[in-house]
Amino acid sequence: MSTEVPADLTRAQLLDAYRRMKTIREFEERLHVEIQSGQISGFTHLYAGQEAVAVGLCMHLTDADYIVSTHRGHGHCIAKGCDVDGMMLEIYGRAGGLCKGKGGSMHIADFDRGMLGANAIVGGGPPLAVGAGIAAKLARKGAVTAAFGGDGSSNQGTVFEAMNLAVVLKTPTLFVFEDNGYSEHTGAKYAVGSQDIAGRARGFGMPAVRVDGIDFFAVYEAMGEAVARARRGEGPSTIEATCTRYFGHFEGDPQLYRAKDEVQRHRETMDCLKRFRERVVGQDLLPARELDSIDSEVLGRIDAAVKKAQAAPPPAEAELTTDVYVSY
Amino acid sequence: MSTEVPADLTRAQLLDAYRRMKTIREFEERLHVEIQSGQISGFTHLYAGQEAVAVGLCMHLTDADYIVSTHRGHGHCIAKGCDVDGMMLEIYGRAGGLCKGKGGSMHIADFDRGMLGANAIVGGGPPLAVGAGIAAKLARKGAVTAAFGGDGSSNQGTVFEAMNLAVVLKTPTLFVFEDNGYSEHTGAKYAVGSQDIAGRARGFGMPAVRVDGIDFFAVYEAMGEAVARARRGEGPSTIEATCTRYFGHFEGDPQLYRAKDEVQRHRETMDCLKRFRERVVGQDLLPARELDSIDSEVLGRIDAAVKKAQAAPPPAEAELTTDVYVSY
Amino acid sequence: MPQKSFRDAINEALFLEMRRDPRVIVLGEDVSGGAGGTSGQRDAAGGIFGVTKGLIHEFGAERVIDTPISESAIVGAGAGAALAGLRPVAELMFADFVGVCLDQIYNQAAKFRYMFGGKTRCPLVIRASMGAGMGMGAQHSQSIYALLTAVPGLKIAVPSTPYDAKGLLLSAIRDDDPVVFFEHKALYPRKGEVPDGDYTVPFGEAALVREGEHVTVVAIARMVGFAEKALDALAKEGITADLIDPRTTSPLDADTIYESVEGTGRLVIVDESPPRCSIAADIAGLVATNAFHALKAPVVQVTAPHAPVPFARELERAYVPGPQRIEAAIRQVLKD
Amino acid sequence: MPQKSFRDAINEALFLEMRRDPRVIVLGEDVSGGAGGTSGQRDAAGGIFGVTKGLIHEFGAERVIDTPISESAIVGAGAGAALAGLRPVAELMFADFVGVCLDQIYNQAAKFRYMFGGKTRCPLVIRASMGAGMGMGAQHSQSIYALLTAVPGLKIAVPSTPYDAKGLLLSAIRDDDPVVFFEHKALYPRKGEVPDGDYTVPFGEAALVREGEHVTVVAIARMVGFAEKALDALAKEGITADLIDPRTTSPLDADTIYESVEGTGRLVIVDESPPRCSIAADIAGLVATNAFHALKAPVVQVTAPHAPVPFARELERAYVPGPQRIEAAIRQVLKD
Ligand SMILES: Cc1ncc(C[n+]2csc(CCOP(=O)(O)OP(=O)(O)O)c2C)c(N)n1
Ligand SMILES: Cc1ncc(C[n+]2csc(CCOP(=O)(O)OP(=O)(O)O)c2C)c(N)n1
Ligand SMILES: [Mg+2]
Ligand SMILES: [Mg+2]
Repeated sequence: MSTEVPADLTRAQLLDAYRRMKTIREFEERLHVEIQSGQISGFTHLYAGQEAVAVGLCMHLTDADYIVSTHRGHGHCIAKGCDVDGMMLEIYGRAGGLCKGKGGSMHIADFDRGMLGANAIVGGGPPLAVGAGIAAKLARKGAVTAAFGGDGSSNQGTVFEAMNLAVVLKTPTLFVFEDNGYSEHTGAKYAVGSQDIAGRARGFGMPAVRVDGIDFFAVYEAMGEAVARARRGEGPSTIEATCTRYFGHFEGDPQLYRAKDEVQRHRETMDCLKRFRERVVGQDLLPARELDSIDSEVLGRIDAAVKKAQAAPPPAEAELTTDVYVSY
Repeated sequence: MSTEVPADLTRAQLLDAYRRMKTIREFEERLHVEIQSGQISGFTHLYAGQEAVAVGLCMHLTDADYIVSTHRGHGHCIAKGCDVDGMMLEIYGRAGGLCKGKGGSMHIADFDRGMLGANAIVGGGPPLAVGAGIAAKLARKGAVTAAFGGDGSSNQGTVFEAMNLAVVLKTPTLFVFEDNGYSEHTGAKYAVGSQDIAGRARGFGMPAVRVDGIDFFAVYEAMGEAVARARRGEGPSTIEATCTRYFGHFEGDPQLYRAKDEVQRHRETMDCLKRFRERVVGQDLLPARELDSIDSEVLGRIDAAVKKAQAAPPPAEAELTTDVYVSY
Repeated sequence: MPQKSFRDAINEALFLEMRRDPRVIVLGEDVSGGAGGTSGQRDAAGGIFGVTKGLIHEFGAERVIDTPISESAIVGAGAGAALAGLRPVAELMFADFVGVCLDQIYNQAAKFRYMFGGKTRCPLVIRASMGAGMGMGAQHSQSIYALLTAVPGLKIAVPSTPYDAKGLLLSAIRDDDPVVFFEHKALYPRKGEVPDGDYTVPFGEAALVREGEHVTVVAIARMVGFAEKALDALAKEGITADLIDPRTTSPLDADTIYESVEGTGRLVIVDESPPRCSIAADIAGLVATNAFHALKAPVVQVTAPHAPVPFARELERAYVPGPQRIEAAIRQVLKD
Repeated sequence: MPQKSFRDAINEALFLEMRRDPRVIVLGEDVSGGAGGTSGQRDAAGGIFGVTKGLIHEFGAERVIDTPISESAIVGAGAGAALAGLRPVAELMFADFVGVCLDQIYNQAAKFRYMFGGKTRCPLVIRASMGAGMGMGAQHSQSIYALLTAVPGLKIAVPSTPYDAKGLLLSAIRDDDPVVFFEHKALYPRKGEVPDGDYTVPFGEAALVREGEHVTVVAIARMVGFAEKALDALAKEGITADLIDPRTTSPLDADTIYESVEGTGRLVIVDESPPRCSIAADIAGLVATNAFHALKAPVVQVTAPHAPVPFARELERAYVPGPQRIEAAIRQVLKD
């Protein structure tokens, strides 16, 4: 995959990409700490380590494009432009959350941003993305839709049905598989028959590539081709991006299935943010201090979001029975 | 594919194979006529035209091996050795049917023959075949299991889940896809994304071949390899067999989706029974009159089965609420 | 008023609404048929029961979408398209197939609005044929509306007449919430008066099919006609009943049932599905909770047995609650 | 008698039966865990709630089978293995996931024996965690036992104590019919007396948890403990009740409920699921039909609202029927 920085990326875009990735990282690192407080209930699946995948795609998208996400959705939300305060409030289950505190970490959505929702059912999202693709096709405005999923989701039948339907209907849909090597406590080496998710996609008749998910620029290029293809009306594509999750499957996971040093090694030698920084600074595209100032800006933004969430009131009890239906 | 007759087929086996194929053909041709009488209710999906696939597999199997079938199951049943009288009684919904008349054409099963049941849910069978494969593996007697399905079933998510699980667990399972070009009124050219079902199977990490399903000997060889592989404990395989169904999707289907002469052309030039006959007579393996006498023997057998079914009483009304549970 | 079949009434509703609203699409297996076939003829099926016949000729393959055999993708795509601004009508060839797509119905479409804090709507209609009586066996004959009535976020229609079928489907497509619309196979050929133009039948309003004194009979879908037969027989003896067709089980117009029971004091519920956790049980429970003091006798539930649907004609006939069983139930409740 | 947690009681039942019967296998996602991992350690999970912990060390990977995320294949493989002579225990990590595998449960396993004319048996057990209270949100917190209780051919267990959990699971695995065994997540840590050895609790026999005079309270799973709390509070005022835990909803021991209502004349049903077509409705309907004359007051159903399970702690607490609501319901039914 390319070690060159794609020429079409402007300075502003590079800063934007870094800011999004850094925001995701800081958001998750901070949640990992805050969760100890016991104020956040339920399952929280952190995205740290996989930032380049979400941002590498979403840099090509606008609010008119749709994504559907997974149980590990914080990164997808931030990459697609969801409000960080609203997300934090939602994860804390507070009034003012993006979903009024009724959804939680696994059900964050923001329809103004074309974020059609995180999904706590593995394989739940891809069929929805094909449907949004049908709508996009009819609207003829060149919008595209993308479904995120993990290596484990590539074993869920609904995902294959969605891939085949997208091919049959030629919907402008991207199937993005983030292969972080594990589904919960089980390795992809065991659970993914062929260990070749892109190959599965080709079996349904769509182009599919495998990219190094920690290389933002490689991801950006692969996504760019697939998005362009979809916008041209040439149908769906699959991108399999290999990456690593830095934390447990969910917070509290002792990770007995992992070699002790696995994550540490990745953090040191294969971190997508470090790589990005080395590349852009090394190639004199951005001065380090600009990235540093983004770092501190982001730190402040996340800190403010946490404080705001912790101070916020719970939803009003009346909310228990609202929003079940539109009409009553 | 081979035009040679596999050497390992004895004279007796050739006669047996022909008898099974002819029995299926006659069974279905006769049902096609009898159905006009209105005595048979519900959906009847006839297997005529695809005989070489079921028999090409089942010639390798014993009662200790398992198959799961589909809505188009009569041929699979006969090939696996189910009693023709019992089948006919079941299709007529009469007492004494293989399932007491409670199942019908789409739910024929015969556990003494290792026939685990026809299935009216497309994609319902393959997961069951993997499970039977788990049992066969634990029993260590070298039994194998096979799941039949059509081209249309290759779009149902449950089928892919089963294929992947079979690979992961290395179960002795065959996935047999009978590609007759249609799922109900829709062509495989439209509905099967890649138009390469074997390719899909490879995407899950198992060997897969495509064979000419009207050539009994080609099917027999391909199935033989897959069965041997499974018996050796080397895991699942997929066989995609192209073929043609001679009647509508179900009886009563006007077949508006088909070119007028499509079936007639196949019957004349690509009939699996004719091919078989030409081959074995042409190569002096069997004299034509032996096949002729099988023809008339089969004719009598089916005629007797129909008469028996028509004369049989319905199930006793008490059967309505029996067999819901084993224990009460 | 023109006489039309249940099938044609539904077909007409689809034509009218697809003309009126370009956001309406239809998708499912063989909803047109013939795609990828050798005759080149589209609309080769028009749905295997002919309900979507002709749509593709007027609205084209972009709005009348034939799909592979992939119910999870069909319903999920419908739900996703609804989130993205369309008003899809997805077809499940047989309601029994919810088994392979329930998640997209009950965890996805039904819950979006609530999970997402009221920030979206999912105007999806799922049409599904249901019911026994055609010898289609255990996996193609079920009446599973109770299973989905139980799901918060879904609305459920179970029409019994061509008039209601058309009016309820038009309401369903215009409704901003997900609706599952059940069509009893045995009713497709049934004819009734159906106006040509646009009209709607509201959800949550039961039809008082007949008014009477001695007993309240609640019947669903095909059972409404059977209940009428039973009441015709009893009329000769001067026995009359309020016959209530809820038309939608969610929302359920319980008030109309309560009011009737206040008057009659006796209740018979006729439901084609097996008894456990059924609509019959649901209504009996609601009345025992909310109209108890009006009851003069035990509620009688007339349902299928706790068994799958058998294939043999004679057994299937015994399985489905018929006029005789309904008549006997009414006589019994009057004795108590 | 030794005190054990609900979780350990189930784990013990699995150990005992796998030792006793070589045909018993366990399959599901992460039932062992660690397969394909970089630490090389198996049993890394033992089920995400730790219920299958340790099994793989004694019984090996051939009988303790980790699977991909493929619920239809998990349940279907379990059903197929059962047809082929094994007695599989398949795990659904969360009961909510029936959405992606219902067909294999309700059209396949449940119907085999009937469709095939009694020629086979399908001794499959499906274990599934259920229930709200952990902030797991709308798709991981449902109590859907009613949905499966409705299905002829299935048996349904909903244990409320460690003792019953062990005894019912041993019965379930030895049962020749398919069983869905629900485990309320909130009960896993709950401790109670559990004998070490082999014993069974029969299906279709309710537990009379408490005996009293004034009212009959029927509660399911976690609700049993909440009902006890409510009754403790009322006891101070001399209000006593029969507290009935059905333990299995299919078969349901309705007779024990009828007999109790004959004595008390008043019935309160406590069910964690939403009200429509629920077990609460089912039991209320059965009593209104079969024990009507014993009732002195309207049946009271205490259930969750007709809404998905909300995430926020405060909302979820309000969603689940608690001791206070149960107490209020009992006071109400005594007033009527
Ligand atoms: C249908 C379904 N089955 C199982 C689960 C439980 N579950 C939640 S996340 C997960 C693992 C998903 O693995 P993968 O797709 O690789 O995503 P990752 O967690 O690695 O991001 C599982 C099994 C679920 N939520 N939905
Ligand atoms: C889950 C499910 N969806 C749809 C159907 C309705 N149906 C029955 S057979 C059939 C076509 C199957 O096509 P194929 O798999 O090619 O088998 P063939 O009929 O050609 O033998 C369909 C759509 C069904 N029975 N089950
Ligand atoms: Mg993963
Ligand atoms: Mg076919």
